[in-house]
Amino acid sequence: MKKALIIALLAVAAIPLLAAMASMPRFGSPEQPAYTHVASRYLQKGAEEAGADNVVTGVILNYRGFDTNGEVTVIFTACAATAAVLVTSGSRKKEKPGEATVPLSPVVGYVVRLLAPFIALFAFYVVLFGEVSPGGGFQGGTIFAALIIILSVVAGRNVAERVLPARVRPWLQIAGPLSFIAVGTLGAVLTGSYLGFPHARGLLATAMLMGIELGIGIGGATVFASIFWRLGDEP
Amino acid sequence: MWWQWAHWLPLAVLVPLGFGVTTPAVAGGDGGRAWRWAVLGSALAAATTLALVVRVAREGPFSYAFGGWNPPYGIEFRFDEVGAFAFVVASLGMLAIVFSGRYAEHALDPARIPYFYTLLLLDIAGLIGFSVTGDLFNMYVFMEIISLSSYALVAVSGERTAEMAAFKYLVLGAVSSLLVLFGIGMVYGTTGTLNLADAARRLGGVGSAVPVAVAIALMAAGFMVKSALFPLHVWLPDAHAIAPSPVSAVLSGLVVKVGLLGTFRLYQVVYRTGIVDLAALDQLFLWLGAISIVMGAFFAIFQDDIKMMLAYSTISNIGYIVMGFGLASKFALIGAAVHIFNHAIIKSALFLAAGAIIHQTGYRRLSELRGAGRGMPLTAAALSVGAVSIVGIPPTAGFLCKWYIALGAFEAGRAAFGFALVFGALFIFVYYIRMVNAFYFQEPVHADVVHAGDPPLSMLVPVWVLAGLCLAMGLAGKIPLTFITPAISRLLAPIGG
Amino acid sequence: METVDVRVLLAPAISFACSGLVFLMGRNVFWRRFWSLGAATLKLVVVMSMLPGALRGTTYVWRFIEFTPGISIAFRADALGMFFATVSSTLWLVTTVFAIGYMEPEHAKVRFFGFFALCVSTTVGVAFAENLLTLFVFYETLTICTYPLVIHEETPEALRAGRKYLAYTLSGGACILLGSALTYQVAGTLTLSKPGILPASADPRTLAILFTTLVAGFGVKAAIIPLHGWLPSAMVAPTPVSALLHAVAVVKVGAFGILRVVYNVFGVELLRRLGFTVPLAYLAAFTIIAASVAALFQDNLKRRLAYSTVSQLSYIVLGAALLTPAAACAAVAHIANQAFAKITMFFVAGSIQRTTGKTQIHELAGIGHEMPLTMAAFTVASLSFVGVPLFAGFITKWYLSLGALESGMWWFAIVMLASSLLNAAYWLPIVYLAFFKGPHGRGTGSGEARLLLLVPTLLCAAWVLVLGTTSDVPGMPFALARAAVEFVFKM
Amino acid sequence: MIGALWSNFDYAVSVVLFLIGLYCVIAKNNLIKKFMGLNIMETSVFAFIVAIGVVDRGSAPIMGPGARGPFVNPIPQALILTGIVVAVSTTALALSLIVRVWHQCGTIEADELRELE
Repeated sequence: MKKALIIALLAVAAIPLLAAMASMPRFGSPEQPAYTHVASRYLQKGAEEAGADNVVTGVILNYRGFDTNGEVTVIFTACAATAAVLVTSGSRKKEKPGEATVPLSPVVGYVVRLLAPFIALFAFYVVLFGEVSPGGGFQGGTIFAALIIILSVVAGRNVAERVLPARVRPWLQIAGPLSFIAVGTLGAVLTGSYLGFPHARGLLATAMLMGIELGIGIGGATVFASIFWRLGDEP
Repeated sequence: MWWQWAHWLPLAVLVPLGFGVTTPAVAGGDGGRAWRWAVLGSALAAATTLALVVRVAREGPFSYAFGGWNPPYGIEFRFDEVGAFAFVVASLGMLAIVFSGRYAEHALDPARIPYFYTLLLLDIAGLIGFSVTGDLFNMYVFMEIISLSSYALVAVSGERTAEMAAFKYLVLGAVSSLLVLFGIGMVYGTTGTLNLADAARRLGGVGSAVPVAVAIALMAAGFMVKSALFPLHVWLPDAHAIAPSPVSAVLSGLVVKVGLLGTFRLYQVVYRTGIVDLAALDQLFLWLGAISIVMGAFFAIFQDDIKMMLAYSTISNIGYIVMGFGLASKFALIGAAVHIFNHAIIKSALFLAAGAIIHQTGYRRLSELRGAGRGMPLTAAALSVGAVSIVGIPPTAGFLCKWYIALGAFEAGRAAFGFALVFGALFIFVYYIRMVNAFYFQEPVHADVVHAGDPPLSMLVPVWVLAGLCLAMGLAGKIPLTFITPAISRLLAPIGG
Repeated sequence: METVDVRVLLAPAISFACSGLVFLMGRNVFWRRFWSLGAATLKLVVVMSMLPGALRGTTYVWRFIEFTPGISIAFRADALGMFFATVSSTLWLVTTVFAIGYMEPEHAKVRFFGFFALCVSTTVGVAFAENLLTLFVFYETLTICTYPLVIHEETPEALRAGRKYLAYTLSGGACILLGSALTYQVAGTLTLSKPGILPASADPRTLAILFTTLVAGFGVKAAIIPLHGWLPSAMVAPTPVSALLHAVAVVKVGAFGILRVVYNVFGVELLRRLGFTVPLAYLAAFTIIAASVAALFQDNLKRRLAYSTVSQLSYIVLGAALLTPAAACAAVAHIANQAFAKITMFFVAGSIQRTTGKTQIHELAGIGHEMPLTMAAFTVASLSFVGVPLFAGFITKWYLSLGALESGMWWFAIVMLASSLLNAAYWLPIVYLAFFKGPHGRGTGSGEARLLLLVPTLLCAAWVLVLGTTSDVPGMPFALARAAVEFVFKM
Repeated sequence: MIGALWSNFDYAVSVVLFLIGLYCVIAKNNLIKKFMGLNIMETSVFAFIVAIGVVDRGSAPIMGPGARGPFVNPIPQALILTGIVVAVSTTALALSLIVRVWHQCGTIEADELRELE
């Protein structure tokens, strides 16, 4: 009864939404305003202006770099938020791996150890080549975080934590926002506005982009791994 | 002049953001060091935003283009008079953080304290960013920073009810954010731009008004969940009452205003384009605002928990502001905009004072707190000043809103809503008078309440600064009113004028 | 002639500062009394120092702070305001003396004297308010400041009375707020410095709403029936507070507000044309009679006083509503006439209660032998209420009757006559009871009230006689009332 | 109307998904299922915004030698990258809260929790 009522209400809500969808500019049309207004400039000049062949990366880091600055802050906020919710002074980590799960087959351990360097390498590739191909800091960072999570499941958390030592982890977690603030301030000094990049497509601009990408990657990886670990802590 | 330096605007966000993210790393587990770091950060943020306020008062609105990309190609910060909310945010945030010093030691797990300050600072950074940004999607990003940190701050005390309240808040908050994002997507799809000013220009030329109208409806609905307008308020009372008191002050004074500021920005985009008739929305705001005033007051009467009562009173006050929006006449809008500021001050004063009392006595129910006026005279006096102010007794800050919205109701020819507002305010007095009675005029139940004594200075000073502001902002009401008027005039100026 | 003079600000500010000092240093008996009395005296001096100027026709003004754009919190001592301020500051001094004597065995004296001073500060603020918003600001502040006084006893009954008081007066305040907003909308100004600000061209229906909200708002404190319910309940307060509420501050503020609405917001000419005051006059007449009848049946002395107040206040309202110069004179003068007589009676009631513990009228048999001076004062006040010539009340009745005839509504003169008879019917039996009944020569042995209570009582009673005999002496308060009326009627 | 809706079929699908997610949020009793509903809503909005960026026969907007247009609109992709990160963050926080609720109450069914209060 209750469910039927909810469905009926949602169906009523669907009508205006669908009507709005029907009168949106036609899907896929090259004439739609979303394509002709701001985007057209990005597509025409983006590669030179923003200093990255991948225009999406150019938009993320350069045109709308400040959004990304906010975004890395959001990731860190999630990290601090989970910490504020989960951490207690009495909390201890689960010492043994896979305590509550079935013991892992040795094959899994062997394969993971074999693949780990390649996964790490791939993660760095995705980070550094985000400029010219699909990818970027987040994507690479996530892959790296996945590696750490796999390691802590397979080899135990103590092994995995050695990759991101607890002493520097608070600084690694904020690598994203810090690299943004550093590069943004450098941009302000060089070009007169925060997150400005020198226009010429030179070494400096590329280094700045790389710096941000690396910061995002390291920060993202650390944050995701930390959240994973914290979720597993005993309260 | 010093206030003309262009970089104050990005700094206003980056200072609390930078201090916020570095807090856990700098503190290294030491709560006291985290507190000092956070106080420094918020004080610098307040100083930075002050520069912005000075500039906007002298020169009018100004903007900052990130990365040197002119709008609509890059992200723009635009600081107008309403954006001066950023200054209110920074200064009230600073007071809340100062207040937290002793409070957190007592109420929170030591391991969480650095994260607590981080989240407070990020909340402040998000709020400042939200009030100054000129870009729709950037607005969403800041909204999410605010939301995430607020959800966590509600749960930070680690009590069971707190976590459940936080989850409820999170689900509704996330749904509302998605409604707003959906709306932003539709605006982008129809106009091709995310810049607010550019969108306002281009909305006039869109092919069909239907997506725009639906986008406005979605965004307004999302914002109204964030602002807890009746009947979308269900998350608020628990979340605001259970959170630690400085957090309640920030949530109730500042964070609920996100929806109102968002609505105001929405108005700035669509008001003058004429593509959508906003009369229906105005009508809805009027009625929901009126119902909110009455229902908030009605529920508050039955609360014994002092913070629960304050939380319901927030719903009433949101009702005032939304009703001001709905009246849509010049006086009403000015009154509503000023009340966004004033309510922040008053409600922070109330929550901090209530927090100090709870901190000192350990009781939070009015029936247990009898005699608190004798035990902690200065704190109880501050709470009474706040109560008088929020009810709108002149010449305190809360009165300005009542006066201006009453003027606006007559101006708009809708006297009935003026009556609803003014008599609704009386209803609110019923429960504040219960509080005053309990504090001063009823026989104490617990002897320790009478001997509690006023809290340490780090708590008392913020409380009294805010209580003093409740009085000062009323007496010097001309200052905020004249300050905000240009923004409203621009909003209402005829097209092409 | 207007003069910028800081004294208009000082008058309310002194009591305000005094209340702050009482709160700060009041735990010490000496300092509490020192600041209370010192400020009362100082304020009286300040107000009196403006009196000669005011009698010469000077109006003192002072702009305190611009509250909202275009509307300031400003003070202006015109003749009407000066009259009210003189009355209230004189009475404050005597009431303070009386209160010091009366409150000795009570608790929470710091709070009491602190808020007491605040009340009078706000009353003078109302008197000197230059515009409707300033008036409203002080009107509402007064409501808040009286609350702790009303529930001073902290009994459940007192709390209930306090709630009732707040419910009535704050609703009234809400009405005034709306009325002021509408006034601003219609007239574009809120000043009270002109004889009427509303444009004659305004829509009569709007003006009717405006008149209703404003009069209903002030009518709550002026206790016009059916808005009087709070007043008898508020009798639980200590006697000096009742005296203050009934004679000086609260109710008079309501009556004063109605005078301001009639004379300075609408203006006599506009109201004559619109005819709104006719129903108000009937309501006032009804209140006069009905409240007197109700008073007849009260055995508690303070409750009888309360109903008498309800009745007497409507004299002022009626005087305002008749819209003739003579009636206006009566209305203004009655602010003082009623105040002194009524405060005498409250002092008597308080003295009896403190000295003998008696509160009911039937207990008063023979009290005149115990406390002859006190009861003599009571007799003077009674005769004034009855309207015997040479007593203050006669002046009011005389001019009010003149006004009724002037306006062609002679039946209101009959109301005056009936009211006199009723007053006689409920006051004189008490006098008779006190002096001619009861145990001769053998009472409770309480003797006369102590000097701190007796002296203020006698002073007030004496002043009732002075007011009643000197209405034509230049330089006396009545001259101010005349000046006020001349301004209002543009004579 | 129907014809227009058909040509904007992709948008319509995201509306339907959005409402399905909303249904889960409202009707489901288990906190995790509620949250999964929220994730469905998030995905639908992301799908909607990404769909705005689609251009007929467009390719990825990566310039460089040999790249040929038309390219799809890069802005929605950039926005949604941010959106996804926000969604992940919200999910992380929600899961932490659910974990805590589980530890403290021993259940994550909304009705049982309501009884506990």
